[in-house]
Amino acid sequence: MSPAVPTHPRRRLRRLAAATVAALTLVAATACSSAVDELKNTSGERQEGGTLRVGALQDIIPARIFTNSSDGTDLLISSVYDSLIDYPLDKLEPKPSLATSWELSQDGTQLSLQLRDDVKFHSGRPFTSKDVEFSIKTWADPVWTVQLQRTAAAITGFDTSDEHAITLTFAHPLSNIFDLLDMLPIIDSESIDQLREGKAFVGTGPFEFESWSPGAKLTFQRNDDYWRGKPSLDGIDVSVIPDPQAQVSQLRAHQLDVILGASYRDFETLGKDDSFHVNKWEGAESQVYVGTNVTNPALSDVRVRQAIASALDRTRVVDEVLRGAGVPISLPWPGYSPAYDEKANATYDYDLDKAKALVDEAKADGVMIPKLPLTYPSEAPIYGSIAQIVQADLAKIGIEVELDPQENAQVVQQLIGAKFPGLWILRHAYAHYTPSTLAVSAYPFNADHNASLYVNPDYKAAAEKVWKQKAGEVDPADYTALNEQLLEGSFLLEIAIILPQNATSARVHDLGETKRGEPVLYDTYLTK
Amino acid sequence: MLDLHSTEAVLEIEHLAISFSQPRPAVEDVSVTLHRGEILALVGESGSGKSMTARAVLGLLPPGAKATGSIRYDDEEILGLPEAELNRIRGRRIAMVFQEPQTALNPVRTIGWQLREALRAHGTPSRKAATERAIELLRAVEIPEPERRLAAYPHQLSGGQKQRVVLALALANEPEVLLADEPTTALDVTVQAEILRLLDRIRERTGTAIVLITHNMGVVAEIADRVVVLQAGNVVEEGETRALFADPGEPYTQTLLASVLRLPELDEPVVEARRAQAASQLDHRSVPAVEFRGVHVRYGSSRRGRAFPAIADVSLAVAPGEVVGLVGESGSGKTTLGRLAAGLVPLADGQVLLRGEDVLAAPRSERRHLRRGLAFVHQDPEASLDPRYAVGASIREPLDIHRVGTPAERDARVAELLEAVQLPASYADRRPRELSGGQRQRIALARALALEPALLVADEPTSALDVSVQARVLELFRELQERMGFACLFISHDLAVVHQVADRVAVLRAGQLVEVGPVGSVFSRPAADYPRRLLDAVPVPDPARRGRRVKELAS
Amino acid sequence: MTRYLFSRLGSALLVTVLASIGIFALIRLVPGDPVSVLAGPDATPASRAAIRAELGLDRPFWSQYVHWLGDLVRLDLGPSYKLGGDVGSLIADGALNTVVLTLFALVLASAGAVAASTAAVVGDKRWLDSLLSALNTAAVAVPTFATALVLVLVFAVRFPVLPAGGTPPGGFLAHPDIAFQYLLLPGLALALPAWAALTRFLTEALHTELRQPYVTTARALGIPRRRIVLTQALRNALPSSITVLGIQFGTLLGGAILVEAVFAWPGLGRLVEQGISSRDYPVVQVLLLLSVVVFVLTQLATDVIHAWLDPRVRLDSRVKGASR
Amino acid sequence: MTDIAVAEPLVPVPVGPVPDDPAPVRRPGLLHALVHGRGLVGLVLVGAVVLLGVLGPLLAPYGPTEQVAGANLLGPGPGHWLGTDELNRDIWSRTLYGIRADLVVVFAAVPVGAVLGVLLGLVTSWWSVTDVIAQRAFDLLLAFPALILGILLTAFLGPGLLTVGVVIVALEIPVFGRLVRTAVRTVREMPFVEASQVVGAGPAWVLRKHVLPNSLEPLTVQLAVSMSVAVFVEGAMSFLGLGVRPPHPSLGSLIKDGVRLLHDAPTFAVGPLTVVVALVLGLLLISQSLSEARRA
Repeated sequence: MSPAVPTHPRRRLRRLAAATVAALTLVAATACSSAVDELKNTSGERQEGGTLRVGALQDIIPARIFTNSSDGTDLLISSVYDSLIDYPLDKLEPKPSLATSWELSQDGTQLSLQLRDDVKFHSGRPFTSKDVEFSIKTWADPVWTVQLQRTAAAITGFDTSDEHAITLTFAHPLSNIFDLLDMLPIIDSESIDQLREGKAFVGTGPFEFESWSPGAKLTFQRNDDYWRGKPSLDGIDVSVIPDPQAQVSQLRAHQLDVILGASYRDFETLGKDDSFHVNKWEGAESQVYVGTNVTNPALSDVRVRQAIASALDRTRVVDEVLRGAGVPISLPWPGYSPAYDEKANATYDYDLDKAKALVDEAKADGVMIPKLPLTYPSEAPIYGSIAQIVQADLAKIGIEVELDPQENAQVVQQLIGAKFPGLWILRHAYAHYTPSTLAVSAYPFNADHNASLYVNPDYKAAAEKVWKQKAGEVDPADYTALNEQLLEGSFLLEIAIILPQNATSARVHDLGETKRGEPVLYDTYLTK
Repeated sequence: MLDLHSTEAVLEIEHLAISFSQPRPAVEDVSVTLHRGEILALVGESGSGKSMTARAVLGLLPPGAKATGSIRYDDEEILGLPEAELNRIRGRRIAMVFQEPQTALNPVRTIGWQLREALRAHGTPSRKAATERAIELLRAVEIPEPERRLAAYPHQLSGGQKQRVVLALALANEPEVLLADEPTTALDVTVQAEILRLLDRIRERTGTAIVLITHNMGVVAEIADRVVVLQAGNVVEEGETRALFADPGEPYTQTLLASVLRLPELDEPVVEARRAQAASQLDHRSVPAVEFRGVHVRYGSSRRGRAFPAIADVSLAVAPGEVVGLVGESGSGKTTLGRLAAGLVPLADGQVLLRGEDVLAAPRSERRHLRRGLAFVHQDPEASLDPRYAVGASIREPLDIHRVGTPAERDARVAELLEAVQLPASYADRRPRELSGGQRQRIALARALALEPALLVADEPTSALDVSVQARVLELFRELQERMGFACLFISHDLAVVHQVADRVAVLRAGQLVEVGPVGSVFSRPAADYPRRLLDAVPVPDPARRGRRVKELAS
Repeated sequence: MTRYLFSRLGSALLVTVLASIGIFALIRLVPGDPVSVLAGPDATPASRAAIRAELGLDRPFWSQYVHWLGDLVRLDLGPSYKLGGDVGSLIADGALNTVVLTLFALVLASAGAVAASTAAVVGDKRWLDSLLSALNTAAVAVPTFATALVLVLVFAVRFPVLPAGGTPPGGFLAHPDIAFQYLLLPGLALALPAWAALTRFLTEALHTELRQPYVTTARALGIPRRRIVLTQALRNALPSSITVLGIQFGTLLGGAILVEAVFAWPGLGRLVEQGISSRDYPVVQVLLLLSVVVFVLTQLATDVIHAWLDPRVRLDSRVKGASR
Repeated sequence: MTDIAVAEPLVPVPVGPVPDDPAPVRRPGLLHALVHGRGLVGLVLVGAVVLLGVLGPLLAPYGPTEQVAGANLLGPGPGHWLGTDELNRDIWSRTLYGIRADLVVVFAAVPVGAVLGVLLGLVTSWWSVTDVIAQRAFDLLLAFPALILGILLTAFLGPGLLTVGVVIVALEIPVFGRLVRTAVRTVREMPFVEASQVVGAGPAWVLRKHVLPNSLEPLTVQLAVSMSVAVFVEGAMSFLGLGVRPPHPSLGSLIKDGVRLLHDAPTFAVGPLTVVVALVLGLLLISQSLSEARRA
């Protein structure tokens, strides 16, 4: 009634609406600092410093930090820690790192190493021979479940009287001692408890650990006092992104500079795009294989196993699944391995006729081949694809296969307990190191007790023989013997070597890789 | 009083027709003129189009309805005005009051808010001014402590008070015309009387013309100046109230008036006509069909000590073949007592004897047998039959439950029962929704009688029906009762209905038995005060007696 | 009201306790030994025994359960077996991300639903109804992961205007505008089905309210339709909508698993998936219990809000409470 | 009463005029809603998908797992209408067979869950003690978001179509249990139930004769909704790798594969996604039209 009254409800509503619109506009306006307007074109000019944004598939697990169990861990180890020696990617020749020189005793049971005297931990404490002893003993402790634990435990004596030199004594000659020293990071004894809790990772490496939010993020900053000279990057931000698809999207959206875990096909596609680089790292290989339980009545006949080996279309797997980032193999060894034998490696080339003949022969002898279960981890798509190719291949030679995808946890449990009912598909590693490392450490190969339940005194003898020889002086004939045993037994049917890959945007340069399969960011720089 | 209204027309409805997509139009041809300051009654049964006519005035027809003709307010055509124009008239010039005060108010807003909102709709008074006016309005509709009531929510008020608030809302912007659509139908008689008096006083005070839409001839006789009788969308007859009641011209009006049940005059000599003879034949010494012995019923969880008594210490017996009417206002416990007899509510204390046997003390199998002698007819014809079954199946159900006879025999019995309730046997295949309310109530009755019960509990069986239908159903009931001789607890709020069918009547109030006695004597010379007040409040369908009653009520 | 609250709280607590026993037992029945997973393929029996003892898995079931309860009460959840870090902080971080995302989606969905349904009801236009109904059905009929992927492809890869995923680098509070951009796509993908459900329900509820006699009363008083919808019908439709909102909150949490996967959003969904597949008992137990607690609390909250919004419940019980 | 002037026939009335007011019109049934407007569109969509699934083996040019040599990730073309996948299989054929997998889940698991839920709900909700227990149990089941339940159950059963089915059954039991409980609560208060209880009907009679028939309509609506949810659950579980076992296709696993290869073969996901949307849309439209018809 009186026009002076201000609170007409409709007007009040309008005012509220107007305020909301204004607020939203404000948000939009302040959003000029867009989350994605990173540089989309590179000028090619080198940029000083800068933070590298990395996408990793899996997070670190502090209690399992020495097990190569995730790409996040790999990045942490190579960035924060140094090892005593380094293998170059393509050879098994130790190169100096924290150790400047070394000498192996005649009988191969003693190793003396000279250590650098200008190295400090991130905590400021100088690096000494005691730290080497501590690191090796840590690895020998079963709690850390290090895969080379047996090798580390075989080191029985430590002479640390000189701060900058150490002499190690072995229980027996260790042909793979340098493998151990390449893999073993030198850790700080004072902060071991914090390491276990994930609160501190103290090493001597090019980057210092800064923070970790589990399941999400890891950050590192540059170590200005690094003994090789300070790295070019200011720091590293690692985002944990378990979905490969999402990693690629974020790389394409310029939210990430480096991705470690895209799918093979994505790497292939990215490789064709000039805005990205895709790296295939030869020298840090792993192997995908078909395992057989030799106690399964059908698989106990070696002819059936050999038939399966001949029926595997390895080239197709490499071409269509691995998109060329692999090599078809019959034996695990890569080309530079001392055990590599080109002719033996071609033993089981794709030959359906031969395979069919073998199966028919076995069947004629009364071997019943029922539907065989083929177990594989359901999480990674590569296993599923390979399994389906294997299934199709085996169908052609009259072996029916039932796919049995299981969770990784259960697959691993069956691997350990040797409980696979028939066939399985998994990966193994270590063939790119000294062959004995594979033969005595890798679970599927362990001559004493393996997942295939394959027991053969000849095989066992051949494996032991290559292990207990002096490093670097193993008789090549012994490797030939081992290869013969592997091919003859055919309990583990190799499919292909897999090359690790990663992709970067075009502004990332000089990304490296260790033989352990870890990205090396020391030399890496960005361009504008 | 009559000089208050002039012959000047304030609202003129001419040749109004309203149609839906249905074949039959809701309103066919209605012309009504309302004069300033008069109370005009629009009378008719359901489907007569009386409510639609009123709604059409304010443009409140349901979606899909088309109205043609003319509605003029103050010589301005208002039919078909756009919504915004109508909003200027609604509430300000013409206001409307609806039947259900329970739902006519917004349950989540306070009374004060709703009154202020009504005031705001026509001008924007300050909150303070609006509050003052709201208090004034509440005072005008005679609500005590209006200042405190502003903060109350509708559910905190009684039904009568709610209807007063609805009236206050309608009167907020001083309209010249008030359309009151069955404003008292949902209320107890005593409250109804108060609201009617209030309407009359408002008219006297403000000169507002009132259109009273009702089916209740008693209400019409009580306050209307003129009456318009509608049937099936047409005006049947129109006239001054007294003249129309005294000498209805059209057969329909005659039927309507004849269907109205009348109560005897208070303090007149007791006329125990047919009832008395029937009652004398009853054998009161035999075992009663049902007997309540000091029964108590409590609602709410007694475990947590929050129970309130619905029935307190009631003792009552119904002889075989006797019809006992249970009357009382809402909350009196009459329905609860009926449900108790039917075993539908738990007994807190006391005993219920069916044919002399304590139901609850009886063993399970015996209880089932006792139940066979029981039947229940519900108030709501909509819900009393399972919509999924043909009515024949519903009638058969009691026979099926007790596996009486062969299926063929049961079907024969269904036909027999349909015949008994005067419906063709072919109706057995119909679904409840294909029947009218009265037909459904007949079916419910047939089902109740399927097992030839010794006791029928009828809970307001006719309250949802139109007067003429009600009359026919009551007649049927009476007939069946006489023929089959079942005892009956007949629950009703309508004293005239009870007077019509019952031998004895029990008056309940707040869970307690106030008076029991033969219908004739209780209705003519009630011993207690409460039945007298109840009877007083019933509007008498006779305008000639209006003056006397108003005087009585005023005293 | 207080009495009502207490009785609801009691049953909520009972459900939670029963659920905790059920979950604890269930998790131990899941095939696959966490020790094997942790120790890896090359572990010796000695190292496996060491891990088993370290994790307390060598103790009997009830002892483990009681220990766990004690830890829960002290909010000291111990270290995670596999994922690393303290279970408490692991879940707290994940929960923060999930809750922010879910709440954002909830706000988007409910604000959008209120806007859309009131617009449709007030406008009362056929074309608007049809448009909304079509949008609505589309939002329900396209799977969440498909919407999410399309959003990424369009707004992050093809036209890179919004982030493709991940959480804002500096946290949610450092730069609210950046955080908003990060939240927009996953929030939208998550909100769409909930928006559709809420809009449908609210529109229906508003239409139902508009058929109520009190609306006729208001219309007969000359109050405009828009004002009736906004001040009366909406207010009456709210309590039941709150219940639907509560149900939608649960659905959102479920959908968050998918959306988190697509948008690389480090939340609880990812934790659940990883936790179960790696047999990380401590994490999974708490997560499952958490989802029960969230569900129970949501129900409790909706009941309480429902009661509080409805004066018939609110005042009635207060009167009863006072009379005692 | 004798003075009532209205003539009312006292003998059985022949067909035609009956006592009291005019007979109301018959309400169009639920079936009517299905063959008109929205319901018809829904029925056609669902029908088309079902037809494709049923006729799948006849229409598919290749086997569902047949690997066509050299046909690696081809785009849509005359030989392969929807292209081929990364294992050289014809996507059109796989989609047809994938529909069958989903149909099994939708038309077997949902009804099983519905029947179990309805029975449990019916039996438990009559007595307050069992009612409380059942409702708490339903609460508990509902407390887990569908996917968490799926992940958990997969941990026990391993991935596979059966697991998806079990998850859907587990999801639907509480949904239908609660729905029926509401129906029981409402219907048992109805006057017609009271009327039969008064004459001696027991719980079994009332549940069977009144509650169940009267809750069929809301159950039908819920069934359609649940079926659409089931399609989603299958899709989401397959998306997370918990669905059908390879090499067998389901719509969800096809979408998952397609989504993985979205950059290389953007058309891959289109076919299966269209089918899923059509199926869900169809079911939703059916449920909408049914519930509208119910309310009318």
